[in-house]
Amino acid sequence: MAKKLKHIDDVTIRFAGDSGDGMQLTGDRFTSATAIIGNDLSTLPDFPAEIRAPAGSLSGVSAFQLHFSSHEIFSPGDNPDVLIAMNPAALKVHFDELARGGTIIINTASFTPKNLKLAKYDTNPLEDDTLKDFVVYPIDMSRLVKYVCEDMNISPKMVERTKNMFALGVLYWMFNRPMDTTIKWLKEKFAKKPEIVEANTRALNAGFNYGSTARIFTTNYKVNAAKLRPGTYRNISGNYATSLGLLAAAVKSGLPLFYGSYPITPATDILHYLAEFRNFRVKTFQAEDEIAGVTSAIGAAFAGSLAATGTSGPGLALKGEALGLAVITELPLVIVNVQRGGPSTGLPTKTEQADLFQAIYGRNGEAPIPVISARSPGDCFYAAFEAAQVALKYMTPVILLTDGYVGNGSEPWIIPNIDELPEIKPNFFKPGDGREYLPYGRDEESLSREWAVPGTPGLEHRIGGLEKEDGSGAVSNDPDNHHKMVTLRAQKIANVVNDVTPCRVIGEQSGEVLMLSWGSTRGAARAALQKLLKEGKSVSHLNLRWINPLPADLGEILGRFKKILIPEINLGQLAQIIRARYLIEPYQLNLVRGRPFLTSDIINAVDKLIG
Amino acid sequence: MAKKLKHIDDVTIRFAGDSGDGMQLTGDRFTSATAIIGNDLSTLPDFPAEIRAPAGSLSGVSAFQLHFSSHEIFSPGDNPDVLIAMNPAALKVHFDELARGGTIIINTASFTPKNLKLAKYDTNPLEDDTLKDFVVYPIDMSRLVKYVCEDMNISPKMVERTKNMFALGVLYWMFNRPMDTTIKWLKEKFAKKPEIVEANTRALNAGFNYGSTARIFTTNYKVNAAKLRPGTYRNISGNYATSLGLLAAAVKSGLPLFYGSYPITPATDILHYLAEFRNFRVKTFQAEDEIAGVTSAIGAAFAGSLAATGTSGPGLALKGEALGLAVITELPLVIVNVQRGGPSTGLPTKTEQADLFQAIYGRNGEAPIPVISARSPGDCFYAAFEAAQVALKYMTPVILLTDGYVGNGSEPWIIPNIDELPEIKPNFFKPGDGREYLPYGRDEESLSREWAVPGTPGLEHRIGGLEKEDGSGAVSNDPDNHHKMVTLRAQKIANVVNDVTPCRVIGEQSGEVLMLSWGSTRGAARAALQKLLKEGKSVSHLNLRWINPLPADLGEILGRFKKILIPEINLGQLAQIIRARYLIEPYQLNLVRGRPFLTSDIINAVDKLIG
Amino acid sequence: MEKNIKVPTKQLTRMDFTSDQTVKWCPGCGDYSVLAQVQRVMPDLGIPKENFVIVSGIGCSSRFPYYMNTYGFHGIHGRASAIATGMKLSNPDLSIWIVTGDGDSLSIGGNHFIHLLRRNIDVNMLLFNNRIYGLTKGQYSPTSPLGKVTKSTPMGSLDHPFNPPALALGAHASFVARTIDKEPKHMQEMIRRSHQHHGTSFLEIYQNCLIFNDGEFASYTDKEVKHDNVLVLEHGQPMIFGKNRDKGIHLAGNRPRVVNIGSEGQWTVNDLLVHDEKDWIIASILSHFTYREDLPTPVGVFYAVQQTVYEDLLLDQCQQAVELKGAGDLHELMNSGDTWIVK
Amino acid sequence: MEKNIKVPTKQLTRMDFTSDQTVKWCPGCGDYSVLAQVQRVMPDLGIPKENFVIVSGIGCSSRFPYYMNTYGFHGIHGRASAIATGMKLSNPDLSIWIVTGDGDSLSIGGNHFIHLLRRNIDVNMLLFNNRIYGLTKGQYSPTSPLGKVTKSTPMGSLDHPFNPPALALGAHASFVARTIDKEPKHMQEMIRRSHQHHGTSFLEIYQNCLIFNDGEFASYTDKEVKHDNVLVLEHGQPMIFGKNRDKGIHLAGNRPRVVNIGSEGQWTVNDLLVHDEKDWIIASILSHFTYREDLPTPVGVFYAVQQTVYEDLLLDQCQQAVELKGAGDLHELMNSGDTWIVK
Ligand SMILES: Cc1ncc(C[n+]2csc(CCOP(=O)(O)OP(=O)(O)O)c2C)c(N)n1
Ligand SMILES: Cc1ncc(C[n+]2csc(CCOP(=O)(O)OP(=O)(O)O)c2C)c(N)n1
Ligand code: SF4
Ligand code: SF4
Ligand SMILES: [Mg+2]
Ligand SMILES: [Mg+2]
Repeated sequence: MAKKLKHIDDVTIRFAGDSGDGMQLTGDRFTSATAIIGNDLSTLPDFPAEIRAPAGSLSGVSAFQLHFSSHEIFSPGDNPDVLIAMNPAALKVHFDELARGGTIIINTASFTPKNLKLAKYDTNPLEDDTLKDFVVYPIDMSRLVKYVCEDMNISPKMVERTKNMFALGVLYWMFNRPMDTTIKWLKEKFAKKPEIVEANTRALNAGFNYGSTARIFTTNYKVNAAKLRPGTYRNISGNYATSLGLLAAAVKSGLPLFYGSYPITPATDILHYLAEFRNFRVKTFQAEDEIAGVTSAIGAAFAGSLAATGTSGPGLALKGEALGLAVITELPLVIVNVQRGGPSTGLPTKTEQADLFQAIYGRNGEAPIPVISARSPGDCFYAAFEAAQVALKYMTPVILLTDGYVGNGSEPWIIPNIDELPEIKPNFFKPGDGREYLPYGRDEESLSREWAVPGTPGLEHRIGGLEKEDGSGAVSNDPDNHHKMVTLRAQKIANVVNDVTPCRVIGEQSGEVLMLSWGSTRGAARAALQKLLKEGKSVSHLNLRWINPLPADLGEILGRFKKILIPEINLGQLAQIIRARYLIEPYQLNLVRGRPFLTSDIINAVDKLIG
Repeated sequence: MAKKLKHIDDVTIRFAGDSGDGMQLTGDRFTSATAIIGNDLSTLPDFPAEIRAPAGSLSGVSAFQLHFSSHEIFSPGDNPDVLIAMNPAALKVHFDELARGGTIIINTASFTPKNLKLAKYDTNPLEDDTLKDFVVYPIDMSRLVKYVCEDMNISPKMVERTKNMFALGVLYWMFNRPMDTTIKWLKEKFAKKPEIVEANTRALNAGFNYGSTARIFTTNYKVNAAKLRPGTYRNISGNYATSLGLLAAAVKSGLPLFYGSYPITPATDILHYLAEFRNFRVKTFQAEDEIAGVTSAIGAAFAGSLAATGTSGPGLALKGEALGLAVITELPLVIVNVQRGGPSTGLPTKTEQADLFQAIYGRNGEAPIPVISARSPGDCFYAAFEAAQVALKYMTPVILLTDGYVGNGSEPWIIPNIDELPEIKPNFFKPGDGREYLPYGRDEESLSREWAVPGTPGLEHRIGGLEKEDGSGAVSNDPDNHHKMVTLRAQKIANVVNDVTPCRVIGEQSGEVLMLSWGSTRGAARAALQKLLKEGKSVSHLNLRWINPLPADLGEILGRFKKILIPEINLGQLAQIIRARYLIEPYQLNLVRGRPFLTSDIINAVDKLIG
Repeated sequence: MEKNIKVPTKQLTRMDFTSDQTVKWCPGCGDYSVLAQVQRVMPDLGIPKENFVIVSGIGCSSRFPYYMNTYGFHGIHGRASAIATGMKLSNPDLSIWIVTGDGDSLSIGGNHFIHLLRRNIDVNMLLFNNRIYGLTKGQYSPTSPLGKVTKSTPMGSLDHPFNPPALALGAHASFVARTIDKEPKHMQEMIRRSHQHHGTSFLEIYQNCLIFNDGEFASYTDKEVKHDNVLVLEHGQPMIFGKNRDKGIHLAGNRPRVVNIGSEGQWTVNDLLVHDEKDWIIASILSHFTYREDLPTPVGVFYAVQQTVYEDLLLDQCQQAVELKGAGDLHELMNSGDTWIVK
Repeated sequence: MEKNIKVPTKQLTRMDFTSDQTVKWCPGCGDYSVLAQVQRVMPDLGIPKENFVIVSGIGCSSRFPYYMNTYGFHGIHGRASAIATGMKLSNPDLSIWIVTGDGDSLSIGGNHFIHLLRRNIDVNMLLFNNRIYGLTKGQYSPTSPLGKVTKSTPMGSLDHPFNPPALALGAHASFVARTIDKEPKHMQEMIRRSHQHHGTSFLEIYQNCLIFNDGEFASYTDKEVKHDNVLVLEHGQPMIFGKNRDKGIHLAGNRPRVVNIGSEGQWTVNDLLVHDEKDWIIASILSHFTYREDLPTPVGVFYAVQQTVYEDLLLDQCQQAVELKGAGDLHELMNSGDTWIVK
């Protein structure tokens, strides 16, 4: 039977299986192959808080969603068109969100009575009419991989483990993806274990061949390359982009990079990545706790490094006191906070945007800190770079807010040309023409103080956490000096507005509804915009990058729209800030479910506003 | 020469001297004697951050201001009428604030060339015309005390130390205060050192006699008792009142009191006071740090205590992460934060109101906590009691904000009748009628969960920092459950509004200007109101007690005034909250000088508004 | 102030201590064994079930309380000791068990760890030492040996590991012991001893993390070699080990070394160091065996002495205060000092 | 990766290290002596002034940096060790001196303290132990003896004190020493030794707080009695002390005791323990003399051994990485992995 090849524009697939089934890896490989074809794409990994919850259990399901397209896309997609369910629990957990009429590829071997029971299925969904509205491909993957590896001398457990490669092969056939990068990757990854390379490659090929020969499959699909901006691309995750952004800022400022951090989900990968950059003389320091993470970074900043620390919400809470020290000593420092579900330990592997208040306000006394957010995985690079620029120019800590979704998610990314990135000039004191060094002397325009680094003869000075005299930096209890210093520090941070790019409104520049998002919610909002504009609705979109200070033109822009809608994965933190600043009443959309907004969530909210 | 006795209404005196001169003690004694006479009074201790800065230096000056009156007063007074300057540095530091024409009592013995130089006086102010606009009483106190102790067998150093008692004696004569309480106090305090009692008593009497006989003094003053509310009074400091308030709540709820804390200025005294209550079975625990302070209290709360922890700004910053745990485990806990100058170590011995943001927002995730503030030293008792009431009723941490001024300052206080204080019923699970214990089952109205304490058979359960299922409290990753729980927790805290007393506006109930203050700024604002009303201005005053949640009627009240003025010792934290909540534009008065507002600061600001 | 001694009203069983929650550790994780032994020992301790509290921090190991059908508190990272302190001071009748990991109690929680020990609060600590951060997926921990290659140390770790018993002894611990996940009987004995000790009991448990650090303790658990690598401590007994019980520890000056006490050798049992649980120096010497190639790893009770217990003294103070000042009377307290009446 | 060895261009003097700030400790405070000795020793260490950094936490003692005309950083409470760690890793050429108090480094800062020691970062720590919280006006500290009556413990403290050298040794310290504020010469020697040690040098300084804890160390400083109460340690020398140098330390089994080596006694110098700075066991035994009535208090170098130093290994890794992968090339790194070109 000849198979049909159909051109389609846009697909969302979700791999789901047990924690041990290798779904994250499978997703990663499909992403790579898809990126190389030139589709635009966006991913959403989703794994349990447990390392390996009980096999077959609902809480042990690990999933990876991937949205790819022949046009520009912004979000990992709402309802998958294709679900790969490696076991009953995976089917149970993800079934509800599958697009009606969608495709389900199932590993039937795992649909044993025991697994069905663990997944709380009373009857086997393969045998009742649960799946009747879907296109279902039941495949006994375990048997098939056993078959292709029959003649190999490897353990049955090992063979069983290759079934994710089989599934991947099927998908490669189904969506016409090249297999070579995956095979190359297998070879590199398991260089020392050729039998693993062999088994997995066989499974992968078997899956592909199964697709092309098995009678059940009648059609496969082609998704053309998207018309993306020209350039050299790579696929990049947010946490890796953050790491590169910090490194680039170090290179561009000529400073050594120091990163002091304590592991915490979902920020730990930044530590892992930076630890690989020893040949850039990057010094990573796995500290004993978050407090040592940030205070070691403060010490490194004093000693002349581009210093950074990274964490997630509970860790940022622990760093609050030390951030006050960075504020009053006016040292450059980048604090990356990869937000996760709270409060407290909360939902450690899930995403959220609820640390905005903490970033802006979470310290004793008047301790203003600039806060910037990243809107997508690739954007983490630029946001980190910009955070470092501001930190070094204004001599201040800067908080970069990303989140679990952006940090773990990935997208194709044009590799920037290093030479085109701006040089960064640290605000070092330049001796000469008899200028005396005043530790708290200030640049008239920016109000930044000058940096003098231990080891430099003649610039010996002392700073610390006590209030200090304007100019000299000597400890001072003078009431009026204190008021002056509190005001100066606030003004300095307000001045950062001069380095904040003006707002960019997508869509009409005035009108009915403006969606005002920040950080990673940009993806769902832009996707919603696309659809809404197609429907001819009067909607525009603005995504905030800097939240402290807010861009100078924001107030004027907000005034041009009748209604402002602020979607946030919290209970309205940006909304509160906007209300206070502009005395307007925005509409809020707050869904705190540990995951990014669906495009439809936002569309529905806008539809309600437009009526 | 016969001396005149003059009746006056209102006096502010300031004792100032070297850190070693015993000024705090002298002030305390004068306060006691004044309280017993029945004057209304208000005090403001002011000491350096150093234990004992170099003798004679400007930074080593320690001062104590006391305002007393025959009518009701609210603040420690702006410009002292009388300054006691024990050395040149004390004169130098405090001279500027003295009311023109005021009185200066000086210990001339300390006006040596060395001390003059340390105080940065080029010429001796006693000899030039520096003091020409003042009534000056130069007294060689050191010589006089030496004279009266001549026949005693004590060291010259000890004798010299009694000069503060001499000064106190002069003041007692000048303002007609009784000496017996002071003599009694000396006897108790130095019970084991009769020679010290003797020397100090002699010095005190000598001062008094000097006043009554020395030719330089022509007049003394009488300040009649104020018409205060009837009752039994004592003089009380804020930190002591806080301690009593917590103890009273423990007694009234039948719970043992646990207080876990790490020393920090200006909160440490609460630990000291509570440690004296062992006979109430109060358990104080000096923890290794602030984190252990709060987490030990959380453990004690789980185990069934009325648990509290106390600190100041930098310590609150360290407790942020643990407070999130208290929020999600929904355990009752009182956190006292005695605010001081920030950011960072800042001005540790000075007062400020800049931890409001931190109290409301300083945690990861959506972690709402009720915040109450105390308006005066005596009010700390009621605020602490109320904080405990709300904590126990709603099963929530509650933050009580006081500050260095209120904590160390004192005022006469009607001792409440214990029997009239409300009983507190902890929200314990009551077994029986077959009700099953659901750790996260909720009271329908308050949304409070029920408390079950280890040691109770049959109610074994597990809680912790991970998100939990509504009702059962089992760990849950369910997206919709998370949204629900985040919302429930927010709603529960919003419900506290039902226990927040309606606002009390002093002055007209509507009109031109409303001064909206919070916490300790109430004193200066009320004092300003008094004067402004006398001048016939249309001004009213409202002091906020609860800031989270805000009282239900606040919005409506704000709407009744043309202009709202918010004076705060920060850069506008309450103002920001009011803006966000009510979308109005208040006027701000922000002076961050490490000290309470002067009445005149507020009067000037109001005058400007009224034009 | 007397404590309330309650005893169970019925014989408890392992099932009484098993909660309804599915255990979510990786299959084969060493944590399972600890759970099983605790559930086996607790019913026999003579303590009513409602008086047990399990308190933990954050980490794989710290999920423990959910699996025990007792009162339980899953704290925040590193703070279990401080939480337990507040609980015990608040209610000294409780039998409190801290469950923690090497990261939880020796990295972020190091300060509470040493302070708990020096205060000697009567709680029990089970430290699951897998020499790795499990829950965050495999970074080196403060007990990982120098040079450990992990995700955060791709070229090897740079710092000397803590030696938990040595650190505990340095912090004035009154009870220090070690056991191994794969030795259920020994573990049960150690759990029982921990319970019996009045004061803070510190029990280190070598625990295999088979996902991120498999085999770290293989030489102490593999049947083939373990007897040659593990020294089982017994109070009052000479330190003998080896498959054929033919090796022992001899102290030459201050230097411990292994000697053969085989029939024809120069050494006999009399040359061996005799273990004394009450001897701080011996315990210190033993604590330094860890990470050394030439010496066996001791398990058992290193040290156990009676020292004053914080909450005992606290209760005493309360009692004394009552005797001295009378039971607290709030009315009296509030009306003390200088008071005056306005009519 | 080589460090930059710079030497001063001129002979430095004490004045070079004196800042223009008025010293604000209480008159008579032991802190003055430490300041004086540091200012005396530093000029002779062969290090250019600009390479010194003094890092402190919060406390009376932690005001130290303001009085030194070097680079200085007055940190937050308890974090000096962590701040210093970042500085040293960032610039290993610096000579970093941590100044801290018993509260600062053993109470709130205890965790950073033990981790600094185990990492063995080449910085020097001067711990001013006055067994009290000075700056907050007199609460008991983790080194105050049991039963200490202070403002926060009106009926006496309830917890066993830390023994700083014992804790340091338990945390894998490579250099542990003690001196006394009133012994300027000895202190200078100890400061010099701290400097010479490669790795973390931990120097405990008994310091009298005459306002809140006057006389705590009187028996070690009063001329009359000090020789009978202080044991001055010297490497390779028998442990002799006493006004007439007639007492010594004898080790009976594992138990140290004082013996008389007077002319007619049963003991001679040959029976005495000989100090060996490299012997961990001896150092441990010595660390336990503290707080004991029957043994003298040791001062001097308890322990000094060479161990790998964290930042040395870090620099090595950087060097190795460059050798292995080539000096980092950002363009190359960014363009590595799977890339594709869109035209
Ligand atoms: C404040 C904070 N920082 C970091 C983390 C992340 N974290 C969770 S568990 C853990 C370490 C776990 O190691 P260990 O205590 O050894 O437990 P194991 O998982 O190995 O049993 C870390 C770093 C956290 N939850 N909270
Ligand atoms: C986070 C924080 N907690 C508490 C304090 C208050 N505090 C300042 S110094 C100090 C203890 C000082 O004791 P120590 O370190 O022994 O120094 P000393 O004053 O005795 O030299 C405390 C508790 C603080 N500044 N910051
Ligand atoms: S990751 Fe390791 S420690 Fe954690 S559950 Fe799995 S095997 Fe156990
Ligand atoms: S309080 Fe004590 S430690 Fe602090 S400066 Fe005064 S004497 Fe020194
Ligand atoms: Mg571990
Ligand atoms: Mg101290």
